Amino acid sequence: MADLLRAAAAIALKDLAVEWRTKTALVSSLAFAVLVLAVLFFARDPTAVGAVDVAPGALWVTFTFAAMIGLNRAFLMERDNRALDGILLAPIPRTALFLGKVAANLVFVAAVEVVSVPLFVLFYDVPLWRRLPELTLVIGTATFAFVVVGTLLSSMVVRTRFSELMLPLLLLPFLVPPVVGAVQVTARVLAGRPLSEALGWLRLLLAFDIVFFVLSTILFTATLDE
Amino acid sequence: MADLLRAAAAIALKDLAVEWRTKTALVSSLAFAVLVLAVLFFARDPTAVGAVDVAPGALWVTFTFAAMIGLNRAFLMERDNRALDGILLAPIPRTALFLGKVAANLVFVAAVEVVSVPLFVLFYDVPLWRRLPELTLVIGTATFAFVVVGTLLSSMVVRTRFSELMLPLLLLPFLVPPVVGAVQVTARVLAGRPLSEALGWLRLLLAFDIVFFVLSTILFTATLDE
Amino acid sequence: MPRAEPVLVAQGVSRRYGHRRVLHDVTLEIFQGQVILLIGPNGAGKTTLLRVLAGLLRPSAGRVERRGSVSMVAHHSMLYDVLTARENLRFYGRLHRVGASRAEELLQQLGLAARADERVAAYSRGMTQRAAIARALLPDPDLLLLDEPLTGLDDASCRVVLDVLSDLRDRGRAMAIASHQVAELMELVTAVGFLKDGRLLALEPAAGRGTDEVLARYRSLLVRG
Amino acid sequence: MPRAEPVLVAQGVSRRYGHRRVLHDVTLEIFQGQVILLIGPNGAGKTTLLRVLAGLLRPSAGRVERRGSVSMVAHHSMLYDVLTARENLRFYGRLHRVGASRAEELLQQLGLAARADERVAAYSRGMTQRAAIARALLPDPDLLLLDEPLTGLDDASCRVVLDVLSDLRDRGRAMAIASHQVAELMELVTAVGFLKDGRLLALEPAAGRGTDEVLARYRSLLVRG
Amino acid sequence: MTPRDRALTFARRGTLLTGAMLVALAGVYVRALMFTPIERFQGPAQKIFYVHAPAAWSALLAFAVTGILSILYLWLRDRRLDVAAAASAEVGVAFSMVMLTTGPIWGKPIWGTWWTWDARLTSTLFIFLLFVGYMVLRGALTDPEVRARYSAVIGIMGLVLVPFIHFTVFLFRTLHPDPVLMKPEKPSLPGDMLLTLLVSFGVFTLLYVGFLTQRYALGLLRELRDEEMAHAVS
Ligand code: HEM
Ligand SMILES: Nc1ncnc2c1ncn2[C@@H]1O[C@H](COP(=O)(O)OP(=O)(O)OP(=O)(O)O)[C@@H](O)[C@H]1O
Ligand SMILES: Nc1ncnc2c1ncn2[C@@H]1O[C@H](COP(=O)(O)OP(=O)(O)OP(=O)(O)O)[C@@H](O)[C@H]1O
Ligand SMILES: [Mg+2]
Ligand SMILES: [Mg+2]
Repeated sequence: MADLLRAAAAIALKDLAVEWRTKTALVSSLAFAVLVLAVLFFARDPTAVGAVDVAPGALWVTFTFAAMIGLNRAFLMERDNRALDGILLAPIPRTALFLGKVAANLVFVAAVEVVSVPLFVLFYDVPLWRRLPELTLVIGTATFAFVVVGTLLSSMVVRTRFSELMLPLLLLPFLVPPVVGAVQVTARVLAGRPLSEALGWLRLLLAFDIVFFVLSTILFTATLDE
Repeated sequence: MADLLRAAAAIALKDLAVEWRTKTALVSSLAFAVLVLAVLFFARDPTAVGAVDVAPGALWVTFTFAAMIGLNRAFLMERDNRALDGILLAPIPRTALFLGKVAANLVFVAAVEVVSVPLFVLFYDVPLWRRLPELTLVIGTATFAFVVVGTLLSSMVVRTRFSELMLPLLLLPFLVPPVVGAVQVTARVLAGRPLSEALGWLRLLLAFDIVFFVLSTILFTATLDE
Repeated sequence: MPRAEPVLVAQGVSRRYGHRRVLHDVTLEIFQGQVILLIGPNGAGKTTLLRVLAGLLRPSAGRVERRGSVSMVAHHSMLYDVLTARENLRFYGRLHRVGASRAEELLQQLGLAARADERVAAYSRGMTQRAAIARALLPDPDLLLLDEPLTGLDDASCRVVLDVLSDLRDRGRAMAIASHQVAELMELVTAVGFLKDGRLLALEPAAGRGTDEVLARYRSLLVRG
Repeated sequence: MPRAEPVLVAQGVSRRYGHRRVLHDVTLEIFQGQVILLIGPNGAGKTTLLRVLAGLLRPSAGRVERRGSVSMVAHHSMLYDVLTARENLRFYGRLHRVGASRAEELLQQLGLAARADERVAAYSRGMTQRAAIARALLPDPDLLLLDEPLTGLDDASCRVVLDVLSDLRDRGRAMAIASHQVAELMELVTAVGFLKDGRLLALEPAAGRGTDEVLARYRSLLVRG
Repeated sequence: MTPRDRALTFARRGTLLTGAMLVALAGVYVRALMFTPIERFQGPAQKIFYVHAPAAWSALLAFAVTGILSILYLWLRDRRLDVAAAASAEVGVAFSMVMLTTGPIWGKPIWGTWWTWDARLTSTLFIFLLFVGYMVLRGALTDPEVRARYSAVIGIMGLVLVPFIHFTVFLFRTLHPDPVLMKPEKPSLPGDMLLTLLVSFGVFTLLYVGFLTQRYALGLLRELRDEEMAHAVS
């Protein structure tokens, strides 16, 4: 167990090191968030739609985009010089690789989310602060959901010849439920309605998290050899 | 001139052949398009806003982000085995490379758009068909605008880590005029108003197309040799 | 040389890519202190065989049994371009549970110490190859698989690598090397395997045979087999 | 050999990467029918020099003048993995305005005809290298730059490539070859350039010198220079 | 006089000018707070105006300069032009930050909101982000020669983009005050407010020059250090 976690940590840290090498990840994801928020704001007919109405959509498009990028990155990095072979040859449980990747991806997506939420408040001035706990809950669960699934799938296909072809295809059916759920909840929360209204969606999200985390962790080991 | 076009055509065809083999970018762009459409659709609070009002925005956000996922493809494929060197060594004007890439990207983005428009109708059931010619005009001009700029920027960005994150960062500011313009026109068109109402916006789009096509073509040669 | 234990046993290994059969019922054992040189024309299946032996590729038929730690130098460096050589070795060191001192030692041995803090992307081909070899040596494996290990190395580095490897051999480690540079490697090897069209035509002791002899044998097998 | 015209003239070429100076005031001319072998330790600057001569890398100082068509075989294949060898050659053929027959001819010569309709990604290393060489030969260039051209080639292919190249030479084409495999190439070369730390220590005719002689000279230069 | 000395004198002058201007700025504020009447409708909040507008102006000026230097670089391929362009961009980003913070601080009491998507605000925001991208790209490229060319391209593209963005968002409704200075008729500000503003504009412009020179000198010194190391290495 300790070994497992140690190896996972090593991999996660390496991933983050690779990202930070350019020391630009955060800046760009920050600016990126602003831009998405702004573009979405203008991509609306002002006479018809108020800013607050597009807010949840803007938030989640940003997050999904960031996540997509993060996921591609995570395993492409391993493919460059077939570094993945090096990891597979190492005497570590393959679960460690999975956990490491999930951790790194979570950090990556979280970074984007953390920077974009305040901007979001600034630009749309929606009453976020009062509902912050609820929002954190939603964002957390949803993000976890698609990072876990995404990591599994991207690892599953990274070795096969059609990897890039399959990844998004597979990703799609798994991503839509959590994202849609999250969007629904966010919309309700921002509309100032009680969380209880969105309880159904929340349950879905949580169930999704648990089921797929367990499932992925088990399935992962089966995915890697060609 | 004939040589220029012949070379450009050769490059464009090669690009499309490569893309057709893997369908990588195409599929991921489409997947993302579906995702964004879904997010934006469920994001809106149905009691507050009608589907038709958010439709134009949704359409264009979908187009731009889906396209962005794919635009890096054009030069990533040249980077893989440094195929770009092979092209640079060939006795062809360097502009041919740019034109070829632009052409291929246009086809690519067009494909994404052609597929996502029906999806879009499906989600938002807006009366697209009746105004199809006008819409094609708008979509065409706006698409051209961001494909041209996107091609230029991606040729530089592929040199960096994080090209997937860097491209949107640099490209989005350039998307504002075409996208905002396109949304405005689309909104009017969908609202069944005459195109003449949006003449100002159309002019903006055309001006943008011309100016940035010329500028990008000139600047591109400066991005090539190491 | 102590012929004690086989570190690896491969039984009737075959591998297909689509409809092309790349490996054809290959059976071999590798013993401690043994160094097998695999030679064969391009496309014979050397790389594929090594990857199967390493466990990176699943055989379509047959079984491979590894009794001990395995490490590999492949066509690809398995390094992260944007990280420095030192960072790369530290990382793999952590995975293999060896101390940082081991990494330093190898950087020294392979003459990378001076440049160890540069991104691998900035390395020349030969330097990258040396870094890749250092990576593979980290865990001091029982079985070391090398795919054209001398690629891009200058004479000096060749010498260094050969010395390191023969030292490994004398310490009872086993090796399988795929290469076209027979002459350079003869001093090292204890057996030669002749591969063609995915078949292991012969696996013979190299004891006292010279390069020319081996190559002659190789040619005769090619025309016959 | 007609020493008529220089195909390439390089004057005081230097190249820096960040604060590392990789090429140091290199001056050389390459004449028709001349084959220069560039040897030097890893990191000496051979690859960089070739890329500068090809015009793929802009020198930080000095100038390079090319008088004729230039083609190159580099560390990277310059091929599209997902396209077949034939498709790759056809594509480059179009860029160089040579007919499809030329591509077929080269596929034949380099023994790829049988596999020409497979994706390059499915090729073995040696096959890829051959495909890369075929690509470079397409335009029948006045100057051909080769960076470790024999990498991964089996004996037979080596032979083929050497024959093709010496034929080029005899047809008055010029070449510059960077390689560590001096012995194999001596039959081909007309001059040897010794490179160290980015400096061209010497550029001497190979006329009638044997490999050992050249290597001896090389070592002496290394210790001195 | 070696290039190094020249760079050092640059640095010295830059520091002097900057120092002087910071003092002057303090002066401006004393004047703004003590000797300039409180604006009738906006009250004391309006005082921030004397930083905000000039800061915004300097920012836009800085970006314009970057664009022009970029053109010159691609034309003359002189390294120093790249260094200067980068310097100007960084200073511009700094000023933009001042503008983008003072603006909202001002906006909250006046408009009752931190931010509004009006023409001027949005266009400046996007230009600001474009130059953030400019700097990110520079950070991501290792080869100085490539870095120079690429950022020059972005600089020029940015220069051309500005009018487009501005015109675009201009077609949206506007909250932001129209120019009080840059307009045909005579300035619409009471005399001493105008004077304070004018002085402030001058101070900020010189402040920009000061920063620019310093940053430029710094860049030159970096280049020189690389040169020296290059000799040391080989
Ligand atoms: C919220 C962010 C804000 C931004 C990004 C912003 C941006 C700008 C810019 C770009 C200028 C142009 C400077 C020039 O052209 O010389 C400017 C000037 C000015 N701003 Fe703002 N502004 C903001 C908020 C405000 C607010 C809240 C007010 C007051 C209600 C305000 C009042 C002015 C005035 C009076 C000028 C001078 C106009 C001129 O002389 O051209 N700004 N600001
Ligand atoms: N991913 C793949 N898909 C399909 N065929 C493959 C793949 N990899 C290798 N092959 C085929 O398998 C055969 C053996 O390849 P392998 O790389 O093992 O040869 P090799 O002996 O290493 O040759 P070389 O000396 O050139 O390295 C070749 O015909 C090659 O085309
Ligand atoms: N992109 C780069 N960035 C920084 N340094 C580089 C880069 N490319 C090469 N170098 C450095 O330039 C020097 C020469 O590299 P080059 O590849 O030309 O050597 P080489 O003679 O080809 O070596 P080898 O025999 O190993 O191929 C090396 O020290 C290398 O580290
Ligand atoms: Mg091989
Ligand atoms: Mg080299």
